Amino acid sequence: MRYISKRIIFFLITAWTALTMNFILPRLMPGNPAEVMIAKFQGRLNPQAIKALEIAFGINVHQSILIQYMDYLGRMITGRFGISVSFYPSTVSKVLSQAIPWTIGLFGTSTVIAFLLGTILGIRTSWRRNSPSSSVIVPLSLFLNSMPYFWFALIIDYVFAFKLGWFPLGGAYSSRGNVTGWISIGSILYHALLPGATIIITATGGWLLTMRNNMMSVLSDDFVTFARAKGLPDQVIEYKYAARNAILPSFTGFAMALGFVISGALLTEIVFSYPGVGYLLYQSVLNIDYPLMQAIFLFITIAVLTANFIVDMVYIFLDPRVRLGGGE
Amino acid sequence: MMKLVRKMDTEQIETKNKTVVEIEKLVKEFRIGRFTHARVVHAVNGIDIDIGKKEVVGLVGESGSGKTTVARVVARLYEPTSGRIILNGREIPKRMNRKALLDYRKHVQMIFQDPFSSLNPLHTVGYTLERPLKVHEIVDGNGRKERVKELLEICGLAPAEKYIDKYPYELSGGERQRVGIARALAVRPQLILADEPTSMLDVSIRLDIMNLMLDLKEREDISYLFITHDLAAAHYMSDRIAIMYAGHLVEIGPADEVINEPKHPYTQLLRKAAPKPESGLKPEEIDIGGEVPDLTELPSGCPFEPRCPFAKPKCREKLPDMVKVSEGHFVRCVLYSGGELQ
Amino acid sequence: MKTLLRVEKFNAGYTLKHTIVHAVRDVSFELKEREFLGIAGESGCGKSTLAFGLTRMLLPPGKVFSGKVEFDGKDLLNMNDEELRKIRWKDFSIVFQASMNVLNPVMKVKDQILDAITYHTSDYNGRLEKRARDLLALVNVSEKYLNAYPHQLSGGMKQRVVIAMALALNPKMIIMDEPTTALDVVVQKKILQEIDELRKKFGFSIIFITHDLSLLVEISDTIAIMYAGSIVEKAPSNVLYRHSLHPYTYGLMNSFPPLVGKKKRLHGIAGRPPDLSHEIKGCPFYERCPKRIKGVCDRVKPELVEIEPNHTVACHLYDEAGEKDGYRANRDEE
Amino acid sequence: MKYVLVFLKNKKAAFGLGILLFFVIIAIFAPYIAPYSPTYMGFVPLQPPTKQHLLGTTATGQDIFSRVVWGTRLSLFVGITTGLIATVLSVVIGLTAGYFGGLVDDILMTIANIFLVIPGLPLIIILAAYITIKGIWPIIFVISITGWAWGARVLRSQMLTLKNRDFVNASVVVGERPLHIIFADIFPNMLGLIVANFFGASIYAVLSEAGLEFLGLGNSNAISWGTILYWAQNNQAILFGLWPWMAVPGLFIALLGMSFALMNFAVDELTNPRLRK
Repeated sequence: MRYISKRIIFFLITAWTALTMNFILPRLMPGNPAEVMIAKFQGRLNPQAIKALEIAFGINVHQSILIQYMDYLGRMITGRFGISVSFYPSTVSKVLSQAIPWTIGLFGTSTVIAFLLGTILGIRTSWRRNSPSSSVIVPLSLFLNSMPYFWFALIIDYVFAFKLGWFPLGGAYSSRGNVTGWISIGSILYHALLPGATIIITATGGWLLTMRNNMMSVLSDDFVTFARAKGLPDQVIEYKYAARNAILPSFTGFAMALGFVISGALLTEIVFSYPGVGYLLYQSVLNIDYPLMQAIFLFITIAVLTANFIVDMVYIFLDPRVRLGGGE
Repeated sequence: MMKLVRKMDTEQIETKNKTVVEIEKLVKEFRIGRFTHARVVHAVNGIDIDIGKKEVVGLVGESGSGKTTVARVVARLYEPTSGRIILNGREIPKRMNRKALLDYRKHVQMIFQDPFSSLNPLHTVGYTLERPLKVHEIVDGNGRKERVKELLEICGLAPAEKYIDKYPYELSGGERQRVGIARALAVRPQLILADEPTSMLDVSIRLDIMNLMLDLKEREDISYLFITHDLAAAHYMSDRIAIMYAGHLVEIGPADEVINEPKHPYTQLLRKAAPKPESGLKPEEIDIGGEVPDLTELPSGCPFEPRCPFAKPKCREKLPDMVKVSEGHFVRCVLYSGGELQ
Repeated sequence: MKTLLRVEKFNAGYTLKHTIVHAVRDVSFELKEREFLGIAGESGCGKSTLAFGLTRMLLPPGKVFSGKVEFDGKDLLNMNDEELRKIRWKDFSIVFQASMNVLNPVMKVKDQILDAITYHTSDYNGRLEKRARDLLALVNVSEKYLNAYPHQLSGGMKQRVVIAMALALNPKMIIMDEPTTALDVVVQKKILQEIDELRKKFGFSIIFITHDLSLLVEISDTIAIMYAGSIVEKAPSNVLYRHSLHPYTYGLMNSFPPLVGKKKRLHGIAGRPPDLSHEIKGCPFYERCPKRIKGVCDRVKPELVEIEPNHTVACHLYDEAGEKDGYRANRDEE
Repeated sequence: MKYVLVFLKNKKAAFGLGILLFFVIIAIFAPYIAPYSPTYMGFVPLQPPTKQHLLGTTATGQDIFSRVVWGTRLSLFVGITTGLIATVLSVVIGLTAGYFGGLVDDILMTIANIFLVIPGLPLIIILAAYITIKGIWPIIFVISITGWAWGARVLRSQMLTLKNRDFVNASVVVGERPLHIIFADIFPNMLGLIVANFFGASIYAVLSEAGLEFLGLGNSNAISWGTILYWAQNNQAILFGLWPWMAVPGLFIALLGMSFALMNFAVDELTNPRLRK
């Protein structure tokens, strides 16, 4: 089908672009920044590791750029990202794979909650657009949406963890004693609560505003007026007619919004020292660990692309015009 | 100075009935989609129309018949896929440099359907009307202002001072369309392509716009290609009427004849479908199914065959030729090609 | 015939920030059972506001200011929302102007027909599918389109589906707001024929709103002409066509070039209608009227008076203020 | 002029503009508002707010209030400059793609879509980490090239709509040159959207800059709200209970972001009649 093939091609082009950027950027910069990094770690890394880094970043390598590139693509596709300098002698893949579950668990869950919450609130506030609660919610979400996530994280960390002491200041689980089973799950949830709340509270505003705008547009569409003329109950009009159509643009803009939220989530992890990908990125930046940085960037990009692809596929089920072709 | 220009223009075409423009085998195709989904829309499929001096030819058809595309190709908003456009006996090349194109535009102008979108909302009436004078370097400085006033007044927007600094949103639909007409008139063209100029206007002012166009024809020696879906309006305006269906010309002839004795089954259908309270209050019934054919997959025979009550097997074989049924009256239908007609 | 709808002194419009647009002004009329009433008027004359207002479909900033609407013995304007919802579509339905966009793009045609039924009655339970098929058959749409989505239908088919939906619960009245304006002449004609047949078959009343007077003359029983928010003349179609009294109606009738017959020069009506956000003193047509009486028409608003049975007109030429013989006024022209 | 008045009548716009003006005034009069030099390090370090130091002092004994006041200059500058650059990129790319169509359009829009899908901050972080020159311009550059894509897409579709309007066709028939058509006929009709787009890009810029500085990827010796937060975080201001050190610069970022968001929202409301109440 045309739509699916288009999405697949786009997925591949974008993934390839991200890979290629990763390859070109260090080579493009004046005095290949990787050189600085390698010089800095000279003596702390064994010569083999240095050699591997040199190959990865094209320093002192007498291969043509094309061969370097093919070699690089091969390594990336098979997941051989090289050795992490800051976590030497661990491989990048190993370091990364330890961080991924934390991020996906925390971030995935809170994003889904924020999306659902924002969408539902968006529907409700636009349907009752003149009620007092809507007139509070809109400026509030504008504020939340234009606030730096990390700052909000800092504030609630200060208030709820430091001042009130209700929650841990950071980390993902309790390190005291050997907790197992349910207790450890409880501890994980306990630690996840503040960072999760940060993401939910700040991200919800964005989804809410998007959904509200879409709803306002759809509510003035003729088919909604017609549904009223048909004497359908308000709830049916609100959901089956208005919201059902208003949600479609939310899906098409999903990738961008997701990118925005993920950026916020990375910073949130840093504030809470949450051992996920964002915190890892921070550490790799501090330690100028380029191989790790590259791998993280690739991982995030591919993750967003995949999420986006899934959303595109869901969209097929939601919009018959895409599913069946024809129309505009 | 202005009078001189004017005189030279009229000298080029002296005799009445001289042909101003001939459109020959005009074809326009649009390519849509890309790669595996590329398709060709056959919007105009080889039509021939000539328009004489001070003549109004009505081009009638339903949506998708290609009538607007004809106007836009002749107006050089689109390049023709093939076919010839001959202006004052000279063929217009497919590609023109700016000078040639400007020269062409000086002779051929256009009035658009929607007076609400055909005027730039951010430009005043005066600016809109000054532009053609400036672009074509017709008059300079003060003369331009005078000419703009003259144009407004010719088009029934008097006193001109009241209108010259207004923005489109301050004008009614009829007033806007008058500005549109004045803009087309500015360069003193020979031919004006009028693309449904009254269909978006209120009924009570349609006639005045049509009357204005007819008056201007006499006053400024203009020919019109008057495009419409309304048979009655075409009848009111035109000397000759051409009927289009699915990108083909199916009938052309003197207006009274085409209306009162339509030959092509499609023209007959259009006539029946048009409201005409004057002919008694009992409406005529029509009985026809089907829809206008898909322009990306046109039938090879007569395009009207699938819906035609008189369809014969041979209609499907090839596109019928244009046959002469009386002086200046031609029909593209097999009913008239085989001696069935006297 | 029994009166089905009675509208009295109906006023509606739009309250904007700085102005109030008084779009419908003191409109009164009656619709009988089985009657086909055409309401004709030009853009901005308030005809759509009237249709939306009297069915309480106007949304803010639109508002009904005052008046009375009695439909089938029920007071439409003072019903609560739930009561109103229940009779909508069941007792009267509306076919909209922009039928291209009135269908929900993500729902199948069938489901959109059925939800109108199921939220109003359980009469068809068990044979809903059949009901939907029958309805499409009434308007000559193949039943294979039941499972289609709106974007798969042509403009004419969409309009037919909407008409089928309007018939779903056998309403007593259908309001049609420019139902065929966006369609091609041939399709328009065909659909009008179908509407007429259906009306004869089921006996509902129609209020048909359009700017195209020439259409109405052929199809409706009665025609009301609206100008600047008011009804200026109302009469049976043939009477209105042959003996229109109001100078506006007369001008409008002569604004359509006849299709057949000899060509002759006709004239439209110069000028434009008054701004409805201002108060109008006297006759709203005064500025454009060729027969205006200075000192009378610009001072006193003419009331609708019945000149002969079923023929009413609001013009000083025909009432005491004008002191003129109405029928002579037109014959002079002819 | 008339449009400015209409804009100001909108409550959201007026409020947004008010906040922006507030910061502009602080930025301009920073030397008069700030009681001390922002770089002077002689005060007692890590003080909580006092009369002398409204927001307390840093770990190196600097007056936080003075730093926040002076920081306004840089934060505002980066936000507006980046917003402008990104908008210019959006306009050029969006209009080119929309006006020429065809292959040019396909290529430019694929690039825009790629930039939209690749998450912005990680890309900015990578870019900033590779750029070894520290300063304000690399940051402006990096945020600009990641922030143009959305605007380009919106402006392109507006261009497509306007290009097919009959007033453009009328200009063609009159004989206007393409440049005149683009700049005198089409462009003025897009101004509302371009302004909205500028506000949108500025929010993105303000937030991204703060994020980058907070991570220490900018020039941490420069004085901006982001770097103040960076030092606050680095010196564990929270653990010392020095909350104003964090709260105030963050609040300022949020307020500046919100002022752009409000104006963006307002222009949206004014240009899109469907959003009007």
